Amino acid sequence: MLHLEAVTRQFGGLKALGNVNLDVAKGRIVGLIGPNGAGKTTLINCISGLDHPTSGVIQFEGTPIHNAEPHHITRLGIARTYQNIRLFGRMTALENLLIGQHTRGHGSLLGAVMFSRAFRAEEQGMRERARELLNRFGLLPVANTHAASLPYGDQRRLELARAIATQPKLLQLDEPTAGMNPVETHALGEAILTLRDEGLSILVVEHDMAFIHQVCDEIYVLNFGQIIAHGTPTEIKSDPAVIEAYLGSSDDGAA
Amino acid sequence: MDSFLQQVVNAVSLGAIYSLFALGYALVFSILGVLNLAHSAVFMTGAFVGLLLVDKLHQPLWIAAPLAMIAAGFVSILLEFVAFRPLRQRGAARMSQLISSIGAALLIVNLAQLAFKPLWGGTEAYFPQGLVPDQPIVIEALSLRIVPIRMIILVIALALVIALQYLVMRTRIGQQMRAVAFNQRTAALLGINVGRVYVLTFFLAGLLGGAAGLLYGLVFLNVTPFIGDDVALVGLTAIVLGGLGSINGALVGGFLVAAIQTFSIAIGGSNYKNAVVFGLLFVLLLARPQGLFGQSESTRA
Amino acid sequence: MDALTQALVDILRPLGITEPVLQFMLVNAILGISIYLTLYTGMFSLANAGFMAIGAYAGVAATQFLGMPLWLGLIIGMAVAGIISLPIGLPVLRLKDIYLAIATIGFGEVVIILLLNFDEIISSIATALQGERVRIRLLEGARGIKGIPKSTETWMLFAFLALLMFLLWRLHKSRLGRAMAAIREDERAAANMGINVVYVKNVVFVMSAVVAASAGVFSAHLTRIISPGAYGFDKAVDILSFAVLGGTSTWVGPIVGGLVMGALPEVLRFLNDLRGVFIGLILLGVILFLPGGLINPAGVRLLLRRARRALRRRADAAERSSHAAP
Amino acid sequence: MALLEVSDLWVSYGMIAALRSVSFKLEEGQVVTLIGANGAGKSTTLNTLSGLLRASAGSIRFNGVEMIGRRPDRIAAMGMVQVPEGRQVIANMSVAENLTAGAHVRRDGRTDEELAAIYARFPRLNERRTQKAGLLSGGEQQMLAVGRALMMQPTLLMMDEPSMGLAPLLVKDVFRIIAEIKERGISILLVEQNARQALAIADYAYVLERGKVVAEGTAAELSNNPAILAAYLG
Amino acid sequence: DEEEPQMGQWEACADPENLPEVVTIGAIFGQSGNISVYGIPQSQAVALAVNQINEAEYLGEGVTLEVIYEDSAGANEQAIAAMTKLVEEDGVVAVLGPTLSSEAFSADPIAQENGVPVMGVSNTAAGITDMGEFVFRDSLPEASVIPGTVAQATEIFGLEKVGVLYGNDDDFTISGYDVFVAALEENEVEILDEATFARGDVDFNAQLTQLLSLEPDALVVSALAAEATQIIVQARQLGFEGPIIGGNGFNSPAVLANAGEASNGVVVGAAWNIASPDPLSVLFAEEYEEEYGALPDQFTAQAYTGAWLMATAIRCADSTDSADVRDALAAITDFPSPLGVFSFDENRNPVHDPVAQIAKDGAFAVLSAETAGE
Ligand SMILES: Nc1ncnc2c1ncn2[C@@H]1O[C@H](COP(=O)(O)OP(=O)(O)OP(=O)(O)O)[C@@H](O)[C@H]1O
Ligand SMILES: Nc1ncnc2c1ncn2[C@@H]1O[C@H](COP(=O)(O)OP(=O)(O)OP(=O)(O)O)[C@@H](O)[C@H]1O
Ligand SMILES: [Mg+2]
Ligand SMILES: [Mg+2]
Repeated sequence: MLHLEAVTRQFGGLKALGNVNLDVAKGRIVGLIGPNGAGKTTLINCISGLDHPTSGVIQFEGTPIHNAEPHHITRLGIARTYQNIRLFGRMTALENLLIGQHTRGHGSLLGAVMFSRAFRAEEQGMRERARELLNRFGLLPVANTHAASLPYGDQRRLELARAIATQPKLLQLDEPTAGMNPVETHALGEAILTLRDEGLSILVVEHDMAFIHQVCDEIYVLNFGQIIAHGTPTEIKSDPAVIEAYLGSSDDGAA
Repeated sequence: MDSFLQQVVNAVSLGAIYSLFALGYALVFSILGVLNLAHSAVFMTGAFVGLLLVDKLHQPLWIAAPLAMIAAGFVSILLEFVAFRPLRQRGAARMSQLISSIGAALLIVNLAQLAFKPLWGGTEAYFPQGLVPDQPIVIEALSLRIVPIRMIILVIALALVIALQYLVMRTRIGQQMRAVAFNQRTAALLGINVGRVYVLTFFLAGLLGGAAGLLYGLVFLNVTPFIGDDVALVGLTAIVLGGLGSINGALVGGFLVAAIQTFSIAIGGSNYKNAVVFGLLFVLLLARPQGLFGQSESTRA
Repeated sequence: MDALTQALVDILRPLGITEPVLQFMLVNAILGISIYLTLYTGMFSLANAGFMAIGAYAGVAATQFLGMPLWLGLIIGMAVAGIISLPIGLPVLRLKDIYLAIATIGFGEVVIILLLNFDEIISSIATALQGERVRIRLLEGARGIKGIPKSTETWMLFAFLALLMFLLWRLHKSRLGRAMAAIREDERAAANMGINVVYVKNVVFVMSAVVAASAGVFSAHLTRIISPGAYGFDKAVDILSFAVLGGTSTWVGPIVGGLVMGALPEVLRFLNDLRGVFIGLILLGVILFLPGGLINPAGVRLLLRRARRALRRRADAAERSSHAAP
Repeated sequence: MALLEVSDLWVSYGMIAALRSVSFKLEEGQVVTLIGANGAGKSTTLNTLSGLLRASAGSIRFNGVEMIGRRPDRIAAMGMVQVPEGRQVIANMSVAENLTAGAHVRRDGRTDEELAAIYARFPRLNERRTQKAGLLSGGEQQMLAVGRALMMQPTLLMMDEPSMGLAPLLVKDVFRIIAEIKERGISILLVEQNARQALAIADYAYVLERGKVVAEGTAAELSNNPAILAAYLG
Repeated sequence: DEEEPQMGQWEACADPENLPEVVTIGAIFGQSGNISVYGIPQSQAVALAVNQINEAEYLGEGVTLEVIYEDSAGANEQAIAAMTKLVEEDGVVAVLGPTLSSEAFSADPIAQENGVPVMGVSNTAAGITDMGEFVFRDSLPEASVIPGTVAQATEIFGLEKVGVLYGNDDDFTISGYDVFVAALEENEVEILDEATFARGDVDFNAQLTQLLSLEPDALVVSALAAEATQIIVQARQLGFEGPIIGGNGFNSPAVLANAGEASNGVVVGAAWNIASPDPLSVLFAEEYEEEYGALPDQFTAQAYTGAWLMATAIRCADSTDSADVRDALAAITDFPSPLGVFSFDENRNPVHDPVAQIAKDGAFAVLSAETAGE
C-alpha cells in the first residue's frame, strides 16, 4: 500500500536519503533500522509530508504523495508518532484525542453557533471515541490532565493513541520505546501486534533489537541513506553488512 | 547623475547611525531571544545623561561620553533585573517579556519627561553647537560634501561591530553568551554563571545603545525623552532585515535600510521611502524568513 | 438600553469614566478579541491596527461619501478588511514569531503610507488618464477626514461585543477552535493530525482583521475625524498590551485588558504628570506579579495550590519524622 | 569518606513529591547505577545533584562538602558534571564549539589534549567538527554530549540515559566509553533504562520506585534478584 | 500704555462686579508623549498669563481665575474624554486648546453641543471654526500668513524656480504645504520638484541632495521646529546658500539657536516671532524666559494670548454664563497682545498682522530688500 521508489533527500551537500526503494504491504509491520544519522527520521518526515524528497516517488494506495501537504496525507490515512514527543502540551489528554479526530469530523463553526443537531451528535461521537481510546491505553484516569504534566510513559502512549484517533491505515512509529525499560517495551510490542491484527499496517523505526524481533514481519536496513539490506528479522540478524554497520559482532547482541 | 555619489555618502552616514542603534538591539536578542523594546529608552538615556553632563554640569565631552554610556549600561542592567529576569525565571512566554519591556520603556520615558521639565523647561533640549566637528569637508573634484562627525560615527560603528563580533565568536565570554542563548539549564550544567552572562550582555548592549544615543544627540543636537521612538522602528527593521541575533546582520541591516530610504528618495519617491523599506522587508522575509544573515533554526523534528 | 447605559455610567463616574470613555473602552474590548484570535492560534500578528484603519476608512467612505447608514458602513468596513486580509495572510502567515510580528508591523506602516498618499496616487492616475493635471481630494492624507457624525451609540457597542462573545464561546466548542489551539501548541504535529494549518491560520487572520475593522468603524464614528497617524505602531502595541494585561488563557482576558487599558488613562487623570509613570508601573506590575494577566484561571488555581502546598508541607514534615523514627 | 553521600533527600514539583527520602552513596572510582521505571525519579535525582532543582530537605555531600544551595555552575566547576537527559547540545554552535563550551572549568589546562582524545574516540564528531550541532542525528548528538562533559574534567560524571536513542553498535560504544572513563579514575553515577548493561558495568546499584529507594546491592546481587529481573530486566 | 507696556489695558469694558470668587476654565494640552514638546510650553504660558491676570485682579477684586489642565497626550480619544470631563463634570466656563487640530475636530463638538466656548491656540487646519459658533481660535491659519511671505520673497529674491520639502504625515505641515503651493502658483514660481519626510525624521540629506541637484533659487519648507532645524543645517552643509522659506513651524527660537550661522537667509512667515518689536511681545518673551528658563515660540505666545483673551471675555461678559462669555469673546476687537493688535473676524478666526522675517547674524529681522542684502 505504501510504495517508495528512488526517493532521495539532499540537505546541501549531504545526501540523507539516496535512491530508497521501500514497500509496506497491507497488514504488515515493517521495521526500519540503521545507525544514527542513517536517514530514518528523514524518511518518515518525507512520508508524512513534513519534508519532501528532492527526487523520487512516494505512493500511498496508488496516490503519489511526495509533494502533498501533511494534512492531506493524514486524510489519506497515514499517521505517525515522533522521536521526541510532540503532544499538545497545554491541552488535556482528551482534547489531544479530539484533535486526532479532526479529519474525521465535518462540524463547521456555523453548526457550533447554531447548536445544530448534527454538530452535537458529532461532538458526542468524538468524545465517546476519545474515551474508548483512552480506556484502551489505560489513560482514562488522566483524561483531564494536561498532556505536558503526564509522566513520560503516559505521554508516549497518549501520542500513540492520538495517532490512532486519526483512523489511519498506515501508522509510522519513530523510536516508540525510547526511554522505556525492557518490561515496558515488551508490553508496547504486544499492543502494536494487536493493532496489526486489527488490520493496520505499521512502519516502525527502532534501535531496540529485541523489540524489532518481537513485532516485525520484515525489516529494511538503512545506512548513510541507502538501503543495505531487506529481509525477515532472522535474515537481517545474520546479514554481515548489517552486523558490520549496525549491530556489531553478535557476541552480546542487544538487550 | 552627479548627485549619485553624494547620495551614496548620505546613505552611508545615515546607515552608520541606524547600525549603531541596531547593534545593542541585536546583541540582546541574540542572547535572550526576546526583543528588548526598551532599548530605545536606553538609547535616550545615553543622550539624556550626555546632555545633562555637558549642558548643566559643564563637563567636557571626553568625560561626558563614557559616563553617558555607563549610565545607559546601568539602565540596561536595571531592565534585566526588573523587566526580564523575573519573567524568565518563571518561564513566561516571550511575548510577555516583549510587553514588559514596553512597560519599562514607558516608565523610563515618562521619568525622563518628569526630569526634563525642571531642567529645560519643557521636553526639548539641545546640545550646544560646535562640540563635534560638523562643518562639511568639501571635495570639489567630485562635488562631494562630507560632514566629519558622520564619518567618525561610521568608523565607531564599524569598530564596534568588529569588536563585538570578536567578543561573541572568539572569546570565552562570547561562547558562554551563545550557550546561555541556547538554553539556560544546559549552560549552567556547563559551569557557566548564567546570571552573570545576562547582566554582562545587558550592560554591553546598554553601552552600545548609550553610545548610539549620545552620538545621535551630538549630530542632531536635539534631545527629547522621545528620541528613542524615532529610531525604534528603524532599528527593528534593520535587525530583522539583517537577521535577528546576528551582529553583522544588524550592521548590514542598518546600512541597507538607510540605502533603501536614500535611493527611493533620490528617484523621487520620498513619499514611499518607508513603504519601500517594508515592502522589501516583506519580500525578503518570505524568501528568507531568517533574514539575510540569520541562521535558520537548527533544530529538527 | 439607554437607561442601563446611563446607570452604568453613573456608577463609573466617580472613577472618572464618562460615557465617551466607556465607549472607547468597549471599542478596546473588541480590539482585544481581534488580537486574542490570532494569539490563541499562536500567531504573533500585529496587523490589527492596520485593519482597524482599513475598517475605519472604508466604513467612513460608506457613511460619509455614499451616505449609507452606520450598520451598512460597518458591514462594508468589515468586508473590505476581510478581502484585503486574504492576500496579505497567505504569504505572511508562513512566518512565525517575531518575524510575523515585524512583517505585520510592516503591513501596518504600508497601510498608513498608502492612506497618506491615497489622494496623490488617485490624482496621478487620473492625470495620466486625462492628460491634464487633476487634483482629487478624497481621504485628505494627513489632514484626515473631518466632520464624521458621531453615530456610534453605547448600546450598539454593547450589543456587538455581546455578539462577538457569543461567537467566541461557540468557536471554542467547535472543531475550528480546537484546531486553532492545536496549531498554537505545535504546528507540525497539528498538520500531522490532518489539520490544514494554512487554511485555519488564514481563516483566523481574516476573522481577526474583520473584528479589528469593526472596531475601526465604530471608533471612527466616535472620534469624528480619522487620520492615518492614529493607526500606527503605537496603536499596534497598545492592542497587544490589552491581551497581555488581561491575559490570553481565556477569551475574557483580552476583553478585560482592553476595558482596563481604556479606563486607566482617565481613571488616573488625577495623577497629572505622574500618570504615564503609573501606567508603565501598572503594566509592568501586572506582568511581573500576575503571571497570565488579570484574568487567569490557572493563576487562581496556582494560588489555591500554594495554599494547599502549605498544608501539604506540614503533612510532608509529619511523614518525614515518622520515617526518621525507625 | 564516600565521594558522594546523599541522605534523606526530598524534592517536589509543586504538589507532587518526586523524591521522598532518597539516600545513597558512591565511593571514589565506583560506577553506581540508578535504575527504575519511567517517572521513578531518576532524572529528578540527577537534576537535584547538579543544582538545577532545589531540594526541600536532605543533604548532598560531595568530598565532604555540602552541595545543597549551590548554583549549578559552581557545582559543575567543583567536578560534578551532568550529561543531561535528551542530549541538549547547543544547536547553533558547531561541534567543536560545543566541545569547548564547558572546558573553561578545567583546572588542569589540558584542553587541547582532551579534545584530540575525544576526536580519536568519536571519529564521527571529527568528521562533523564544523557542522552545527542541531543538525546532527540523535546518536551523533549523544556522542557530542558525552564528549562535552569529558571536556569539563569531571570528578564525578552523572549520566542520564546516555544510551537512549542509540543504535546497538553505539550503545556498546557508550558502555565501552563508560568503562574507559572509569579506568581513568572518574566516578560515574549512571541512570539507565538499559538495566542489564548498566548492571554489567556498575559496581553498585540502587532501584528507585516512585521516589523511594526500594532495593540496593552490588550489581551482581541485583542481577540475580528475581523480583528485579521480572520488573526491569524483562 | 505708552511708557509701560502691560497686558490687559484694554479699555473696552468696565470692571466686572458680578463674578464669583473663583472662575474656572479648562485647558487641554498634550502634556505627555511626543506632543508634549508643544503642550508643555502651552500650559506654562497659560499658567503665566493666569498668574498675571489674578495678580492684576483683572476679573475684579477677590476674583481668581482657575484653570483645570487636562492632558490629551495627542490622542483623539483622550481629547474627547478630557473635554467631556471639563464640560460635563467640572462645569468650566470655557476651554483653551486642544493642542492638535485633529484633537480639536474630535473634542470641540462636545463644547459646541454644550454651549461652552472653546478656543484653539495652535489649531491651524482649515475648517476648525466651522464646527460651530462656540469654536474660536487665536492661531492664524497658514493661509493668512504664507501668501504674503511668498509674494514678498519672490519679489525681493527674484525667485523663478524652487524646490519644496514638506512633512506629509502631519496635518500642520501638510496644510502649510497646500498654501505654499497655491502661493507659489499665484506668484508664477516654478516648482522644480517636491520631496517629503515624516515626523521624527532627522536626516534630510537624501531629499536635499535630490532637490539641490536641480539648482533651485530657494527652498520652500513646511516643517515643525525640530525638523526645520535639521533641514536648515543640512541644506547649508550640502552647500546651499540661497534663501530657505519656511512657515509657522520655523518660528521657534530653537531654530535660530541651534541652526546657528546656518540660519542666515532663512525667511519665515509667521503669526508671531520672537524678534517682534512689539513691546507686549518683548515683555512676554522676557517674562516667559525668566519663569521657565526657555524661550517661547509662536504656539506659546498664542496660548498666552489665548488665556488673556478668554479672561477678557469673562471680564467683559461680567458673567460665568458660557453663552455670555462666547458673545463677549466674539466681540473682542483691537486687543493689544504679543501677537499684535488682535481681533476675531465674523468666523471667530484671528485677525492680526503676520510678519515676514529673515534670519541675519543669529537674529530675525523684518524682511525687506535691505535685510535680505540683495
Ligand atoms: N535539516 C537538515 N539539514 C541538514 N542536515 C540534516 C537535516 N536533517 C537531517 N540532517 C542530516 O541527515 C542525516 C539523517 O538524519 P536522520 O535524523 O534522518 O537520522 P536518523 O536515522 O533518524 O538517526 P537517529 O537514529 O539518530 O535518530 C543526519 O546526518 C543529519 O545530520
Ligand atoms: N517539571 C515537572 N513538573 C511536574 N512534575 C514533574 C516534572 N518533571 C518530572 N515530574 C514528575 O516527577 C516524577 C519523577 O520524574 P523523573 O523525570 O525524575 O523520572 P525518571 O525516573 O527520570 O523517568 P524517565 O525514565 O521517564 O526519565 C514523575 O512522576 C514526573 O511526572
Ligand atoms: Mg531519528
Ligand atoms: Mg529521566
